[in-house]
Amino acid sequence: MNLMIAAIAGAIITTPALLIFVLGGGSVDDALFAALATLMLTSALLVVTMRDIIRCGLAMIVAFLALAGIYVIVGAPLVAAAQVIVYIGAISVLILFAIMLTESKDAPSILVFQTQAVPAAVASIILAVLVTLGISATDWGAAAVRFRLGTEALAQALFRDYILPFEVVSVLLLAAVIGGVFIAKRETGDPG
Amino acid sequence: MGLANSLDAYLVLSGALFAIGTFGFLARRNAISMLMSIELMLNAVNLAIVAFGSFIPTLKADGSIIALMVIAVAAAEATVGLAIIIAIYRNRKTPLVDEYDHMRR
Amino acid sequence: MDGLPILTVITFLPLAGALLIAFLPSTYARPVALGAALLTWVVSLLLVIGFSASRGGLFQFTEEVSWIPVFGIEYKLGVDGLSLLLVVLTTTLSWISILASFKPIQTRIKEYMISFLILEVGMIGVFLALDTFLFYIFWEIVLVPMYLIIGIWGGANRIYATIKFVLYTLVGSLLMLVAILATAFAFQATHGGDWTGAFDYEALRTFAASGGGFDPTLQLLAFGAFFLAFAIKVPMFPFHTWLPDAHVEAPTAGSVILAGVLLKLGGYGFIRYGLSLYPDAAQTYAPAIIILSLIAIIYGAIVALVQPDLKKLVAYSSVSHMGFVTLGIFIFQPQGMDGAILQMVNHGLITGALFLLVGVIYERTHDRTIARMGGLAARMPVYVAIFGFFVFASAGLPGLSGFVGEFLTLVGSFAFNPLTAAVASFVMILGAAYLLWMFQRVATGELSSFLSGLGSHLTDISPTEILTLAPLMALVVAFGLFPGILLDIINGSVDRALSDVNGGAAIAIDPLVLAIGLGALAAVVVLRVVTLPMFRGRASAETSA
Amino acid sequence: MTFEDLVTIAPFVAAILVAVGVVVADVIVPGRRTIVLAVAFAGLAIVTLLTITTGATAATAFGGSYRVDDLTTYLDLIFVGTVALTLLFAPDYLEARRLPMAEFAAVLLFALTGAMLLAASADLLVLFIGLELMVLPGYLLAGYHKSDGFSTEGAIKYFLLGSFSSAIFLFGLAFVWGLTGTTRIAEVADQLAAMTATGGLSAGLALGLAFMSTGVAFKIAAVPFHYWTPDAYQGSPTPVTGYLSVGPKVAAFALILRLFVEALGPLKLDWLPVVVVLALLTMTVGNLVALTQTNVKRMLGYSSIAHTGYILVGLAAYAAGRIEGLEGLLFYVAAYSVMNLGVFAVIAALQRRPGVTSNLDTFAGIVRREPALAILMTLFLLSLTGIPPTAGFFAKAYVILAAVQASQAGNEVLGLLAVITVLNAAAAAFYYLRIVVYMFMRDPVSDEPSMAHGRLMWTGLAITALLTIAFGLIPGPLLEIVRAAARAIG
Amino acid sequence: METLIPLIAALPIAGFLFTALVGRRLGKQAHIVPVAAVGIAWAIAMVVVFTALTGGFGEEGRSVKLWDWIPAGGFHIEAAFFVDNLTACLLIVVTTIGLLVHVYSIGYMSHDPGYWRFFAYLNLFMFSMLLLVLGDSWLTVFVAWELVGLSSYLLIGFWYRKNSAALASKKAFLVNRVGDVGFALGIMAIWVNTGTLNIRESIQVLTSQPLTAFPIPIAIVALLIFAGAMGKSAQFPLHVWLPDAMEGPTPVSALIHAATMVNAGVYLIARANPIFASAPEAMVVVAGIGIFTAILAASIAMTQTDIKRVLAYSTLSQLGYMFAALGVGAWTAAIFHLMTHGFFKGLLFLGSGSVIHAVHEEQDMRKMGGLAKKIPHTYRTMLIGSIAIAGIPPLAGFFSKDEILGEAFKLGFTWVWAIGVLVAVMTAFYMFRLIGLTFWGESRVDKVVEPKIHESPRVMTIPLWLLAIPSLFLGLFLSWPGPPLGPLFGQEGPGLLAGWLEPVYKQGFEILGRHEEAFAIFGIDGVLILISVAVAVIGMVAAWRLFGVEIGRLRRRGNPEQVTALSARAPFLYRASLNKWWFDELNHLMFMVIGGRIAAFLWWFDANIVDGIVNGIGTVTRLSGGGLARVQTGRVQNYALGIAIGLIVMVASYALMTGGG
Repeated sequence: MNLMIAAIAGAIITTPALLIFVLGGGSVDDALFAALATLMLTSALLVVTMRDIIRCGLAMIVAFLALAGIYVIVGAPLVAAAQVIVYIGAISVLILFAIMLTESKDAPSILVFQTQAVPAAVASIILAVLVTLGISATDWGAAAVRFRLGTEALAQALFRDYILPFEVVSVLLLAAVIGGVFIAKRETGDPG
Repeated sequence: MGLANSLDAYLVLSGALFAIGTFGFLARRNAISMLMSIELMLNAVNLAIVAFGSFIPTLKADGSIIALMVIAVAAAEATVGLAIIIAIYRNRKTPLVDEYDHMRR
Repeated sequence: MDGLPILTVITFLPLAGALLIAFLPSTYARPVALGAALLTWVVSLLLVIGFSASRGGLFQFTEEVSWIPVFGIEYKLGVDGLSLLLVVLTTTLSWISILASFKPIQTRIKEYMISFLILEVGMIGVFLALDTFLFYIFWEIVLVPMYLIIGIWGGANRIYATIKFVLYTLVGSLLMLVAILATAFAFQATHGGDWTGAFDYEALRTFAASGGGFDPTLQLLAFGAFFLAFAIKVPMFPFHTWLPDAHVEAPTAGSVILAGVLLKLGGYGFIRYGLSLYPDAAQTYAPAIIILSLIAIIYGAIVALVQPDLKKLVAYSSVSHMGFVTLGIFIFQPQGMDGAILQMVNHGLITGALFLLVGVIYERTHDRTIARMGGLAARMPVYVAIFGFFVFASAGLPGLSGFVGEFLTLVGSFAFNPLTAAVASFVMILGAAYLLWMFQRVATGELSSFLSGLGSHLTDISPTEILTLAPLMALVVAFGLFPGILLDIINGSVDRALSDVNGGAAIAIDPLVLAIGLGALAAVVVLRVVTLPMFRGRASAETSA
Repeated sequence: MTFEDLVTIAPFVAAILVAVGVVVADVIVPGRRTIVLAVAFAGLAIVTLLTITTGATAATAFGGSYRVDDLTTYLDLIFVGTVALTLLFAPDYLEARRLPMAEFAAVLLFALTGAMLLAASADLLVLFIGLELMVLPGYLLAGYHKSDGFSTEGAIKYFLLGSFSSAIFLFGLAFVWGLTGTTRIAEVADQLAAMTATGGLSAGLALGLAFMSTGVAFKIAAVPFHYWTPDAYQGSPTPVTGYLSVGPKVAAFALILRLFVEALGPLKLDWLPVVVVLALLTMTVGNLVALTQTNVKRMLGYSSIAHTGYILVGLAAYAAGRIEGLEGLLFYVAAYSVMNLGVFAVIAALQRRPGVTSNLDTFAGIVRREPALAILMTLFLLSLTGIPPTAGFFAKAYVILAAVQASQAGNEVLGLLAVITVLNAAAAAFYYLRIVVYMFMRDPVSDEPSMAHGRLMWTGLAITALLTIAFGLIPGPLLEIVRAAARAIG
Repeated sequence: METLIPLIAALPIAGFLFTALVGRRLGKQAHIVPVAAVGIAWAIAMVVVFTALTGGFGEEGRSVKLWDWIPAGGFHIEAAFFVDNLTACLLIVVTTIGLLVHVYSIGYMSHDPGYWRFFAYLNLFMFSMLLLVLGDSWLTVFVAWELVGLSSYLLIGFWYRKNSAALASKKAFLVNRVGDVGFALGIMAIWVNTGTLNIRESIQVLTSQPLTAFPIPIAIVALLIFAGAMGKSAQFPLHVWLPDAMEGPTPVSALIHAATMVNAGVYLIARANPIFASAPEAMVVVAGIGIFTAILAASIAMTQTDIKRVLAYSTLSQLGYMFAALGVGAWTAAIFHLMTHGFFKGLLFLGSGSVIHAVHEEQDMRKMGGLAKKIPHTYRTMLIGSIAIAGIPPLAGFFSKDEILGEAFKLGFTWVWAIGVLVAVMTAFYMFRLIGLTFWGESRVDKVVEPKIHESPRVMTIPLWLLAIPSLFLGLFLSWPGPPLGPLFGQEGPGLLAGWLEPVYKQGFEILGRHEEAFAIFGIDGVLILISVAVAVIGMVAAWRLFGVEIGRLRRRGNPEQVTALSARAPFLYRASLNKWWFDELNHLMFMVIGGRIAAFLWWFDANIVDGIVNGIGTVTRLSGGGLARVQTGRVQNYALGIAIGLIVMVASYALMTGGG
């Protein structure tokens, strides 16, 4: 059953890519990009629309994977790696865990969506349009082609220019953990 | 026709993802879904950043590094968020955020 | 006397007293407070002795300490004839009202005395400050204790009254702050970005006097702001409605200070700042202000006629009397200005006394409704005698101080424009009317059933109460027979203020304008009088005395 | 990373070490709040010392991503003070509710590090991370009373909206990076100057500005991005509310100074109108809504919104070309910090006994029970109203002065803003004085015995009260510092 | 003199202060100090008067400066006294009658609990009145003007428990205030015109310069001063207070409301004669109002039944005469009548007091009658007074009244003369009506009181006789050796009084261009004299016919039926007279009803409009706050949507700034 759905989904997702590749005469990258982009957007939409929150979680993982793929295409393999490790490895698991904890199950849409869902949709579409317009109206002084980045260059930059933020992020995580643990841990005598 | 080579494509994509995230945040009732929507938005931003990194000459490596940092930050945020969600779930026995309206006006 | 900074001493002696009270058990509150006030009073009298009237127009005993150098803001005090009078008035009324609150105030006596002394600090400071910023600070300091005095020790509806009082005053004063800052900056901008003197009253004044002065639009706006602040304090029609509420709710001593000093802050501000800093604007505004004053004079008196509550009646009479002050100031005639200042002092003494007297009745009857009084003369002859004295003083009986100020103002306004004098002098009739009617309903006739019901509680005025009133009586007589004492002191200030507004040479009020102003009021009245239904009930109720 | 770098960031590092130290101390001897506090205060003392010593000389570190100047020092001192005072006020309250001190102190100190980083950042990425490091602990503190529904409710609202706005802010930041191709604030400024010199504001930049303005407006709780404030303030444990109303807000203004004033300085005239409108909305709405509140904490939440509006007036005046505006802003934040901390401290003291609400009638007649607290409360409220001679008055006067100057320099709308400001101040007097009315002029609803308050609490109150008066009475010294700080970036 | 003149005023005020402070404890001895004070004052006054009238002060009089009262820059007022012949004449009246009334009161008030208070007030009044006549500057006069108002207020309301008394005193003060406003404005006008308020200096300036030189037209000045005079001297339409003033004790009526205070107006205008002389139109007004008041009051006096009210209206009418005289320019005659009237009207009032005393505080003449035998002293003195006022020669009234009428006629004011003659008839009539109803016929006194009727003690009757003497001879004395009798006996030159006042009026006469023409006793003047005597007799006889007479052999019973018949024949006139031409009703309508409604409306306006706006602002603010608070739903998503919308707006606005992006 799920396989069926997955297959159908796959078909839907790959079609635009194939179209571009065959008819548009674009490169393989283009096709891949198209495919991954479509996949990402679809699964993202699923994340925000599906009723069963667990499925939402899974869909989110898919979206992140697709995003990781895009990172590879755009030429930031390290980011892609981090994406896979941190998001899929850590965050998503955390979230799924939380879902279990809070017993949020499949629910009727009344429990899923706000009464203001429609205005919300309108607002987000307007936002998207505005952003798109803005982007297309701007000359970013971008290079014609993307350039790949060597790991050592990256390390260079990281430890020369960005050592401070790098260190601070660890502090940030430390703080988050200490506080998070305190808030989340059940005290004796607490309700629940 | 070089989608993969046009910065705008990536940016528009990220914009779209951002919008979807926003919608999720505005429309969903469950705290965790809202958290997920935020994650989507952050990823959208990340995509934009990485894209800039690999198209804007002067940025070079910076893009990726910023992206990494953002991922880390997002992780921290998620930790805190989930902790709080669990805490309030203990008090209110529901994950539906819009029922947390004891304070108003 | 050059050695010690006498002005600072006068200003902060009460504060010292307040601190002392704060640290002593509450049994000491009364004596300490009275002591501090009396001491301040004595020192202020020393000031009078040391003051040289011949240089009354100049500031004397000036003290100057740099305070916020960045903006050239200084702690600068000085006294000229005008402020001298008002300071002494303040110190006098202060100890009198403190003495007067010994018996009435029984709860939280400590807090009461402290706020009263701080109030005195603020009031004296306002009169002595020679730095606009410092002036503003004292101006606001006055607000808080009065707010507490009305709000804590006041009558039933005190909270409404006190909030109204504070908010109303605050609106005005905050705009005044903007004006002060704007003026200072305009000064600084014209002095090559140098802040020194930007808040110094004398520097600003000399600049305003020197060719052109401040930019016209700035003058109009700034004076407007000042006008609002002062007009509310005075209070001028139509900004007066906070006054009756405040008076009715305030404790006796509060009313005394409110009427005696707080209202004078407005008049003082007009003379000291309004005219001197923004002469051209003052000229422009004068006609409007004159018309408002005339309206206030007549209007206040008429409304006072029908007040059922003693305090409200006196409050509205204040509106009428203070109308003379603003009128006298803005006709820019020496006699008018003299009259206005005298009127300020006399109103302080007389109305203060009247409130004390109302307080005396209230102490015994816990009621102020005129309708329930009557025939007091039979039971409280001495009280009625004193009451009558001040009633006539307030009605402007010659030989008592009230007359001189009123008459000088009228003379000035007659010289300025007979029509204004004609209108204003109507108050001689109206004033006598509401005061005598009140007196008749309270003092004469057979003892009212309500009063006779009180039996032995209705004792005649007590020695302490007489002690609070005697000095006022003495001053009222003295200033009535020898107003020269005051006039010699203020002449200098008056001349200077007038020379600042270039003697009112330019100003001339178009009788037409005046007619329109009054006509408007009259029109409204007539309009309603011909169609009476909605208040016929009250009308008959009030007129059947 | 050189030794000089270490010297430059010494205060920051010290702060981190203090935070960690507190945790360690608690691990070694659990549950001993005295030790925790000792460590914390000792550490803060050191931090202060370092700040003053190193702050004397301007310097940059880590390839110009970290910068120390008079502004940094000034803000750091405010942050340290805020945290120290919060630590003074918290113990009574937490102890009464059996909440541990250590985690509280640690989280608070981490927030401090974030704020300090914000103030010192010369790089937009550092700025962002500093921001996060500053706000994340905030969410945790808001929910610190985790067994209390209101606390956690406030926390989650704060958190969700906060991270939402962070995302928005970051998106805007990304655009700026994309356009300028750099993260260093100085370079960004140069780039933008060059760009705007040729053909004004580009669409992308507009997007970026919009997103960043929204994000920042949220952090300073400017209308219409303020919704979280009342709920978060009302829900949080009162000492935390005090901190939240000051720390994050001031830090957010530090962010504004570094980002808008420095990095986006060249676009001043483009964001000026937005600031004016925001200021107008913020103060007016804040005050109007506060008028109707019956819960004091919530009321003061709205009042803090209103104060944001007043501070923005200063910013607007600066954007309109008057450095005094910046000075006014800086003076205001200092004044605002002391008086707001003080006012919430008093409430915290009154709520020492658990279950005491912050409703208005709780305050009825407390002058009988707690005269000292009542008088202190009055002082702080007067300062918030802007009655001289208090810090609040001089601060207000300062921003108004700046606005007036700007208007006389040709930007009339600022003059209008000044007038509206004072009218707002007058309206605000109503609800501040309302509390005084309850404290002094109403009879108490319940006759509880007065409560004992810890020495720390009294110390803190004394300090805040003294500063409140001092800043108003002798603002001279502070003025000098403020001007120096303003000159550092203006 | 520098000390004597101030002493005249100082003694009474000293007496007042003393009595006011300690009188309460003195009980029945309270009168000693006040009476002594006035007595000494009288003596001194006589010295001063003698010196003055014998030219001791020269023509322009003597002024004594005490201190600078109001040194307000250009507005400089001295507290100073001034005595010239006019003042001297007034001093005679005031001090003499004042002293007698004081003495009389010792008896009259002896049973009153407020004994000491009464004498204190009397002294205060004496001081005020003396200050009024002695004042050297317009403002001093004005001060006294108000002070007499005050003391009259206190004395009218002396029996404060009587509501009618309290109301009457208030009415008197307020009506006076109306006039005072005019006077005050007049003073201001004088100052604006001349820059000084010293009476003589200001008049000097006013007369020395062309009328066009003054900003305020001189006629306005004159009329304003006249307004003041109208108030004090109760001229129409400000006459309403005087009858009510009878609520006060009778000695007060005699002193204040007959002999002294009410004459203040006459004195004022005589004092200001050059000003009026320069404003003929104003003088016509004075004459008109004066003579109108005369006939109006006389018409009312004819029907009143309260003995004191009859006298009060008669006073009004006589004052009307004086003003008529002032109006036509017969200033000497005015002062002449002032003096004679002062004495005989004082006498009549004190007499009526004695009567009232006798019949136990009964004032209604219908409850009297036939008292002649029971209280002979009172009867005789009052009869003298009546004949005097009726204008029967050779008593005082005849001379002064005749001079007024004669002058009026000769100066071309025929209409004044005509009305004056008519009034003379009425005067004689109502006076003998009074005598008839009170003393003649059979007694209508309450049977309970009847047996207790007794003559008043000496302390009261002696003053009566002392007043009767001048009522008899003063006229002859003052007019001798001038007209009308002088010429008969071949005497030359002006009468005594005329001689005294000549310097005072010199300027005035010059301006009017008057010259003394010979007195034609066997010409026009004789005719006029005959006429006025005739009309007096007519009135007297008419009264006898209606109300009877019992003088020596002349005996006739009253005829009430005829009275009612007459009143029925002219019902309107009768009712009008009876109801005092409804002036009190008119005033009540104007001031109590309409005025009250205006005031009530303004109060409503104040509470609901002026204050309503203020409170309205507050309410609106509060409500708007409540409305805005609605946004705070407590739902995160709503907040978020708000933020999102804000973001969109933000983007849009920035986009606009880019110029379309």
